[in-house]
Amino acid sequence: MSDALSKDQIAKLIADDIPQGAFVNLGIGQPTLVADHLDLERGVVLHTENGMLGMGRAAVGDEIDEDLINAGKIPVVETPGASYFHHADSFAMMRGGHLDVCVLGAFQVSVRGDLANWHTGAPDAIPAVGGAMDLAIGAKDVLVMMTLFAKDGSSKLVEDCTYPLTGLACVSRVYTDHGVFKITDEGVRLREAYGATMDELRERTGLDLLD
Amino acid sequence: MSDALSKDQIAKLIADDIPQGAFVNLGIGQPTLVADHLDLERGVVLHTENGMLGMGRAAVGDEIDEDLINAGKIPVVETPGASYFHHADSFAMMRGGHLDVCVLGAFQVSVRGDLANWHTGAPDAIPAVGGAMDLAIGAKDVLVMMTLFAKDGSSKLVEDCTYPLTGLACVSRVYTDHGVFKITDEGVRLREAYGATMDELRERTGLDLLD
Amino acid sequence: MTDVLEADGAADEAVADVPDGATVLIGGFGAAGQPIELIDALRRHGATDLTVVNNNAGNGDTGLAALLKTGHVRKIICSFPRQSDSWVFDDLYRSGRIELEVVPQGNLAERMRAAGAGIGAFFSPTGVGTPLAEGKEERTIEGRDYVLEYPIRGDYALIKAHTADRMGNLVYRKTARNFGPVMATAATTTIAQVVDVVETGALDPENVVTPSIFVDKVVLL
Amino acid sequence: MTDVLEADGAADEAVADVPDGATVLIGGFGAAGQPIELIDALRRHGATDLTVVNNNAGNGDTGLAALLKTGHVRKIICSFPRQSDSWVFDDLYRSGRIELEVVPQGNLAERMRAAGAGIGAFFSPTGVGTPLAEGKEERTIEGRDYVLEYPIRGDYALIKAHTADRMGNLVYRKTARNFGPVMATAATTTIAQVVDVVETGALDPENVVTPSIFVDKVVLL
Repeated sequence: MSDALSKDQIAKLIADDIPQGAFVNLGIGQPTLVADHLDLERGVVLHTENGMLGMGRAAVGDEIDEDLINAGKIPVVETPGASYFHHADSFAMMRGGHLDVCVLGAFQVSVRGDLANWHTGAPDAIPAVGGAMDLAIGAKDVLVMMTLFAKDGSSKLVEDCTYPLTGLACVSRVYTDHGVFKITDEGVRLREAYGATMDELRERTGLDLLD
Repeated sequence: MSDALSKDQIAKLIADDIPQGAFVNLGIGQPTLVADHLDLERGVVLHTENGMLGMGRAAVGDEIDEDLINAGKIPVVETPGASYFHHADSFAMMRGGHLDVCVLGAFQVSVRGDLANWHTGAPDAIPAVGGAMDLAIGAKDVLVMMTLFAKDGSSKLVEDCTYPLTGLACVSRVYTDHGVFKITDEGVRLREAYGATMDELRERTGLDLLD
Repeated sequence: MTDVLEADGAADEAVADVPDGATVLIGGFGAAGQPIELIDALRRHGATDLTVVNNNAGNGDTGLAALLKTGHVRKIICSFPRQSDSWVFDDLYRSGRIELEVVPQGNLAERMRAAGAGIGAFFSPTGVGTPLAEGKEERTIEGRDYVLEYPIRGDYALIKAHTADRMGNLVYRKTARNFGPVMATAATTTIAQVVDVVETGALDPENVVTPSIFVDKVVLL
Repeated sequence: MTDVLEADGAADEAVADVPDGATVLIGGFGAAGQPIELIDALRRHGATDLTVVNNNAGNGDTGLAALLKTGHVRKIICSFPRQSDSWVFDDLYRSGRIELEVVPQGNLAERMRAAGAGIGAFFSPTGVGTPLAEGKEERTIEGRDYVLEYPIRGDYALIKAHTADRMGNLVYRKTARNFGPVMATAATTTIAQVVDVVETGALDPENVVTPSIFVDKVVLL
């Protein structure tokens, strides 16, 4: 049995599944690690929802320009063939289904692909959604990158989300430290397990995972 | 009593009512005559709905460029400070009420400012609307330029339009060879008569014109 | 990923997979921005039962008019079919051989924009109280009347731009821009004919009008 | 007609007529495109009972945060109020001294676009089935679910562009473009601060991002 995957290994796995030439949005946080494994000069084109296609890596030193940032407000560089556009055009691009892939973090994903990633549901939390709901419905393939289990050991892949929803039936694949899961009409199919057996994952998630 | 106005005189009258700095769309046909009386270099800015602000006069000789035409498909020139944009942005500009003035021709205008200018209602006519309905609702002031009477002598300023409508309650002033009419909540007010007395106009239009 | 086609017959190659029954958005306003070589290629290709979306319904005997004349266009959606030289369309229409949907020009543009932007439907201020709103849902919002309009999606868009880079970013020229940028967003497959192709990086990112994500094939003519 | 204000105190002069109770759209995403001098001028101006529309709800103690701290903002409409350094807003919100409407970022942009484009309302794919759609009209169109969203109009828009010409045409710089072009269309009065003013005719008409029709005042800073 292989080991459970590190964040970086999950990111590599996702990057390997993204076809050359794809237009991709990487959500804030862990999904940005995927960029380290993509060819941003000639292959994959990154979209950042604050108004750019062709986003490059994080800027360093003299490259830092406060007018050139990504959705996480990190300074970045531009790649050849980049373009800038305003927010309404940028979100129209997302909402119109033009992005090939979007990679998002999650608190929970349901077996039907419902996504919860914007709000813990804590009664005193100040709600803040940003572009999460637009991203959830805004790509041909919405991939989730997360640990399979929460700190309390509970599965984040669930029958029904208990956290407030970000989008309904929007996730197509879930990449975790313990396995890659495909959301299908028949149910959740485990593509590969890491650091656990299929049966162990069935038991710990409490889900009828398909082979 | 002054003479009835020529088309060119009507155009001059309209131009004189357009304030410096206004953004203006001139409809196809007679309204284009208004441009001859406007200062397009430093004063009024013309919009053409096929995607330009800062349209200039008709192009002549070597200036003719098939990529630079107005909504009537006539080659034009560009003025300093011009800008180009696509059709959705152009019509958003109109429909959002950003134009100050639009000047249109008409078959009929009703006393409530309803406009009929796109379709004769003839049963065998092929319907064609273009931007007429967008222009009708697309400016702060919609001015109509027309002869007051049709060839058969009937008034084109009417109680109710009998031609198919272009827009409801959208016209603010009607400029004709025989007078300038303001559409108000109280009724149609004659601003000035040409080549006819107020009483003659009341009789020939059959309308209770206000003084 | 955008294919750049430059060889002889590139226009024919670009449209070779347009199936019968497709909805094809065709750019241009008058001659400006009309992708005439792509239209000619589509005519030669011979797909039938097409729905065509264009501002007009063809002029003279060339371009869109020639395509209509083949009888391969089942329906046209446009704002202004009747022109002094639209005899091909006029004849087809009067003899009942083509279906016509007349749409106010702003609704035409906005309905394609909605298709490209994932909008399900929108309340438009244009056409209220007119014959073109008959049978459509109306609603008064904050004292103003609107009519509900639905997206117009294309299977293909054939457009003309001025310059493309090798990634498929496009810039246009003057009023030839017209419907191109909107149609590019509204079609599953967008084919742009251009007069110039430059290396990736040669277009200023600030000035790109149609980002490469909306462009599937570039045909250099 | 666009006024170009260049003298000392131009920012203060530009916002001097913002009345109490106004809705003010404020551009920027992070520091990029934030019209900080106009925000400061609005704070000094002292209009009260404001509704502010911005992507966020202020950072640190400057700019929008400083404006909020005056207590003159009754309500904020934004997509992402909670940030590591949004303590001014957090405190106002938790103590019930500011009203919050959280809007998904794409709906925020599209609702302002709708205001500028004369759209009465639109069916959005974003937010369906989530707490942010509660109480809103939903509809299924061609098998997809949508929620009905209404325009957000501003009395004023305060934005930051890079260069203006003397007519008020604007170009932006990189991702600082963000909400500026949309907000410019959605407000009755748009005030743009810029770092450069050039003569009319010096901007290429192909590259103008915000045409002068949307700009009422330019403030050179």
